[in-house]
Amino acid sequence: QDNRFPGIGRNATPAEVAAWDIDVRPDFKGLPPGAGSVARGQEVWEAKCASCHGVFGESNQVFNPLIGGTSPDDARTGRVQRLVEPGYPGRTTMMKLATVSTLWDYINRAMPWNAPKSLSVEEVYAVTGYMLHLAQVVDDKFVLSDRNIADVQKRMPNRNGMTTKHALWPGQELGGTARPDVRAARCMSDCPVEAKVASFLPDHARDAHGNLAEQNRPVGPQRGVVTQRPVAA
Amino acid sequence: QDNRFPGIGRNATPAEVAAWDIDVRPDFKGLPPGAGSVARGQEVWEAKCASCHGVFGESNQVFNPLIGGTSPDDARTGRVQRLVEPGYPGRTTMMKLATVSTLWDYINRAMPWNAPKSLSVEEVYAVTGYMLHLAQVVDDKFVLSDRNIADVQKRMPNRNGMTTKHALWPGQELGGTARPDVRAARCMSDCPVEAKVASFLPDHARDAHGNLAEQNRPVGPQRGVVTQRPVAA
Amino acid sequence: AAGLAAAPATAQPAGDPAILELPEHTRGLGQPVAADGYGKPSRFETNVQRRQSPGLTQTRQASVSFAPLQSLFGIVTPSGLHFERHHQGWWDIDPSKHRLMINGLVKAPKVFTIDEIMRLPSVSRFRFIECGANTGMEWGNVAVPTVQYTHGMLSCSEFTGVPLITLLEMAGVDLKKGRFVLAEGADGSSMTRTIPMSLIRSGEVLVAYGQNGEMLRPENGYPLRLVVPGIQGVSWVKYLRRLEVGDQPYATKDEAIHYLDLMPDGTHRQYSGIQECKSVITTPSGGQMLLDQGYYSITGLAWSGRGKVKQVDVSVDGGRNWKAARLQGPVLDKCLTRFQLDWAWDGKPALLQSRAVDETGYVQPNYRQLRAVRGSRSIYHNNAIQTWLVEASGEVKNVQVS
Amino acid sequence: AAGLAAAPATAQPAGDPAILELPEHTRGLGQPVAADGYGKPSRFETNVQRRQSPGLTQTRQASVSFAPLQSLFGIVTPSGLHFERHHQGWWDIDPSKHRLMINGLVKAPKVFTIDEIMRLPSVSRFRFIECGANTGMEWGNVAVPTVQYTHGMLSCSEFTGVPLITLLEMAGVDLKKGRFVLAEGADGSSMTRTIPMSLIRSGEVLVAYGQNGEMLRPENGYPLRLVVPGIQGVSWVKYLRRLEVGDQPYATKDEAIHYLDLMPDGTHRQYSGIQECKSVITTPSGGQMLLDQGYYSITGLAWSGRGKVKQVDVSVDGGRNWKAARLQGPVLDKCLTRFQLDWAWDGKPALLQSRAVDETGYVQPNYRQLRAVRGSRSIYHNNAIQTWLVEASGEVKNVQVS
Ligand code: HEC
Ligand code: HEC
Ligand SMILES: [Ca+2]
Ligand SMILES: [Ca+2]
Ligand SMILES: [Ca+2]
Ligand SMILES: [Ca+2]
Ligand SMILES: [Ca+2]
Ligand SMILES: [Ca+2]
Ligand SMILES: [Co+2]
Ligand SMILES: [Co+2]
Repeated sequence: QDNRFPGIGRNATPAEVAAWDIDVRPDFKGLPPGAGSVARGQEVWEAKCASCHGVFGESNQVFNPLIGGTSPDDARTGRVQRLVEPGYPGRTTMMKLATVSTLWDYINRAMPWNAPKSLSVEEVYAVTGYMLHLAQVVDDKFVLSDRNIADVQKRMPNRNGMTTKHALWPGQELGGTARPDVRAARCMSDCPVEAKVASFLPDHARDAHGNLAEQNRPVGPQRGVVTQRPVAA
Repeated sequence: QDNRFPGIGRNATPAEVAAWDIDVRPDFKGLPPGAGSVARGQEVWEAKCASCHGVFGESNQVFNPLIGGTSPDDARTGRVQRLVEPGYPGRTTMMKLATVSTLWDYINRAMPWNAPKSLSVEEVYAVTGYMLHLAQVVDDKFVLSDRNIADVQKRMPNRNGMTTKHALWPGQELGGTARPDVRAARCMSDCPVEAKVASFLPDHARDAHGNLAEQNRPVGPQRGVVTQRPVAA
Repeated sequence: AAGLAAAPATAQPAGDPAILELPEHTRGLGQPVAADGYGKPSRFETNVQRRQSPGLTQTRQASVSFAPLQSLFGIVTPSGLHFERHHQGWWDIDPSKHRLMINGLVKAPKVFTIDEIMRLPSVSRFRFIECGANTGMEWGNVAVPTVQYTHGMLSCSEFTGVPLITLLEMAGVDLKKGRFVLAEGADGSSMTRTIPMSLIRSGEVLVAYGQNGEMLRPENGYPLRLVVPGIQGVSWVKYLRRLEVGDQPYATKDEAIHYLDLMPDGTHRQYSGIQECKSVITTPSGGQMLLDQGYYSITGLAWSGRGKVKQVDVSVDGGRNWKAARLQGPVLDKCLTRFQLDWAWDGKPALLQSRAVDETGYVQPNYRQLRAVRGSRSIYHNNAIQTWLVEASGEVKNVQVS
Repeated sequence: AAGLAAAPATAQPAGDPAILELPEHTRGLGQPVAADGYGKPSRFETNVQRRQSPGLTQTRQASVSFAPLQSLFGIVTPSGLHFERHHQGWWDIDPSKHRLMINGLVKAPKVFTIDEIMRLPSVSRFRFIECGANTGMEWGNVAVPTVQYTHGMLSCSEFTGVPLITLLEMAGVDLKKGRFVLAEGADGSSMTRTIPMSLIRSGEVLVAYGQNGEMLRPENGYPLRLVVPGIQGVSWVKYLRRLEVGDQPYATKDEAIHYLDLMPDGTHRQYSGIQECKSVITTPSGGQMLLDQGYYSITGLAWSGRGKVKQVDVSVDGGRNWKAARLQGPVLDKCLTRFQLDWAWDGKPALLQSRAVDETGYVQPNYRQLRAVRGSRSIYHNNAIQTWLVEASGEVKNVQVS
């Protein structure tokens, strides 16, 4: 500690750090000891999660589906095959997720959405395990615990699906590249473009965002386009 | 006119310019022909002005007194003597005013305060004349008009009281000075000051601006001082 | 080619009644001072609002509202119109009960009150903030009609706060091992993001409480948020309660499930924070109607997460030919920069585009160039050149060109 | 030397309940996006208001409200807190019915609609505006308790508009004879002021419609006001309706009866527009109470109507010894500049002062230097060094020193 600012700030107590330091890292630093069965997880899920996410985590009522799109083969390779197929609609949470710690950490800190931080440690283990079971990563007898979670990590369907080989992280910490991936030139005239309209909003969608006339100032160099007219007109 | 911006702006019509170009300059450019007597001015004053400014222009109910502090001798010299006396309390409009055009222009554009631009040209002449009469610049038989106003200007008590010999006008148009009048130095240590408190607010005025605790954010490096306490305290 | 008729300013023989008949406000007494101790915009400005994009999100608490860029001037975003992005709703937190904790690889974990943080030496900086998902709806094709929805997850403010490095130093940070910092919020989502120590050491990451001269707005993290210049908005953790110094990144939900860039080969780019150089024309823009032919000042905004904007070029023929636009000063680091180009509209269809170049020499790509590398499924970090079609009718539409 | 007790952050044995007991907002779901299409400050910010000074004026329509400088950060003044000065009340004018006329020494008098003015090429500039009467109550002695009242007729915004010279050129201005421009408002007072053509020709005088990214606020002249950088606020005519080019100054009411500087010899300086270099410490400042001894960041604002601020010095011993303060960038022309100095308060009485120097080399004077030339009856253009006394109790008071 430096002493430039005497009297500002104080040391945190161990209990204070414990109350707030809840993050769980990919190497499971921060994970509290404990365990929960898939069966218990199903109870938690159906009582506290299914109303929003669907009985099988398939609902997109309040959010993208959590489960689906992964296969036992993905769990073997650690790459979700469907991510390669451009035709596959949408991506579930389980398709993207590489680190099981993320799931535990996030459920523990933020779910249920309307009552975050209300789950016990056992409930978090249990419901995390249940989600892994829905995603065919563990079987229905599984009891997820701090001692076997590292093994589960080795079966995460997309565990090998991430890369930091890009130039969008500002430092060298992640072994990325310094040179941006997309490289355009500053052409000033007769540039090689067709300049033909290739995509536009269909006419019937003109009013999908409401009456644009009401979304522009009624004075100025232009007006908003009237996309809705009174029924009488 | 230049043609960089075709279609933007249009010529004003003569009637439009006449409707808005109401200013009257010290050389009386802009003054419409017309006249009004002191007697008529008294009627206007008492009907439309005295309620705010007092029967003799002496009131400071809504504003500084308009009349007072000038003498027939000032009208001769064109310098208001009382402005030199530091002990004289306050300055009336007539003490400061160098240009009679200003009075005509301002009454015409802005008075009565709650009904500006409601006076006829004759009423403006008349009430201006009446104010000049209250200030002993013209007698009670006077009829102010566009033809004699230049003579009145020659009797304005403070007509020689203005200077533009200063550095607070940015251009050279008014023959001012380029060098600022107040010249301090950037002394950094052992500077020649006493550094004794010479003026402060008396304790009984602490709450004259309300409870300062309520005029400062309730969080931050400091608080507002509690200058008012509930009667019970 | 006149579309909607503007209020005609043409003179009747004698002149315009708006001039000849003096309005009430020229003939009366107006309202008093301090009628509003905290004032608000004119009643004629009610169209200028932040808005949701219908159907974009399933809830309004895990959602976004877009800033009305089509109606803004200069570079400062009025705080009342700053875009919003919440994951578990926003709160108006009592600052006297809020605390900031520093822990992890430090000599002693620390707790600060807001009083204490506001007592430390502060800096104020104009910075843009852009959501990593801004323009995300347009990766594949045109999806929304106006610049509010295409680019409105973008705002710019003068932020005031304490450099995070100061607080870390006060706790005795281990700068050798500690190469990452976890920032955590106090809301229900307790948003967490991994912040690069390299940026923190540069001094530009702020623990901010001020925004445009006043405290942060509740929607923007009152009383504390992290300011991470050049990095996507999700890292600017709101309701900031804790900072942990660590030796590994944290793979939090919003860096392991979202804010991942899906590449054509099915891999996801993780920890992709920088908002690369980008620009957009805001006037004229989609959903507007030009009132007349003749002179227009094409204007818009440019920015780069890597530093200053160096140049902006504007094309009115869909990218075939370009002219250098004027940049409005001051041109500041990781801040919005406004550009302008004179244009005489001849009433024929036109395809308006802007292209920004930053001080690193990076050139904003068009959709072909961007998709050639990244495909069209990424959601995040779409910084492609935007095209607005001005039709002969004067109507302006959002389009993408080949 | 602690005065008011701050909310204690001291740990009970286990710790602070604000940490140990998770607050509601950490355990619940917050409010939705776009709950306010145009947002407002936190409910904990209600003390931050513009205010009248009791007894200063006889009416509230010919009056002033002061900006709460003691609570502001950085250089931008939130538009809702911009100081007000009205002579006949303020109005919220329908912009579609507002017109701007140019007449006088021009080839053809012109009329513009707001649509047309907004179509012309615009510039945006950060500028301070200060009333010529700011600090006027303090010419003779201390009169008011806080910086809100001593210096609060001061604000700073990013203004957007058309350079007036452009409009004059469109009308075919006679720049040889036309050395003065009369600016006239559309309110009841139809405020008129003579504007120097030299400033207009420099391009910096704007016919502005934008302020901090949105339209001007009604209290500040919506839909049009003149921006006359460096010159006292009364010249920034609001509700601007007309500009007349002339060959003589106009001696309007507010340049022939008010905004005159009374000198000791009884003459009045007329047409004294420039706001000379000035500064003030805003934190800590009068009416505040320091909570504790120890480190403070002394901070305040400096500005000059003649250009950029070059240096600011701070004294804690009433002007005997000075230290150079840090200037917060960007340092802009005729714009507020924030300065800071580290200070460890030892609990003894201290006299805090700031002194600014501008790029012309002009040094802000102390009261003795100022009064030696101008006496103490001027009302206007008081740019003397301000002193705040920190008492041993922690209470800060407005004082003047010998
Ligand atoms: C009241 C509705 C609701 C309930 C109940 C609820 N969730 Fe959620 N859940 C959401 C919403 C909304 C989100 C998206 C939050 C965001 O955008 O950050 C979400 C996100 C998630 C995610 C992250 C998904 C992703 O792709 O980001 C997981 C995992 C999750 N919920 C699990 C659970 C579990 C387990 C429970 C029960 C213990 C639960 N949820 C209860 C609404 C709910
Ligand atoms: C309803 C109250 C009211 C009425 C009626 C009224 N005035 Fe005034 N007058 C004021 C106020 C208030 C001011 C100060 C305005 C300002 O601050 O710009 C003023 C200012 C003036 C001034 C300028 C004084 C100065 O020193 O600036 C003159 C001259 C004047 N009034 C003359 C008149 C005349 C002549 C009439 C009647 C035809 C009139 N007034 C009617 C309230 C009134
Ligand atoms: Ca302390
Ligand atoms: Ca941790
Ligand atoms: Ca439809
Ligand atoms: Ca036209
Ligand atoms: Ca005239
Ligand atoms: Ca009292
Ligand atoms: Co986002
Ligand atoms: Co003023």
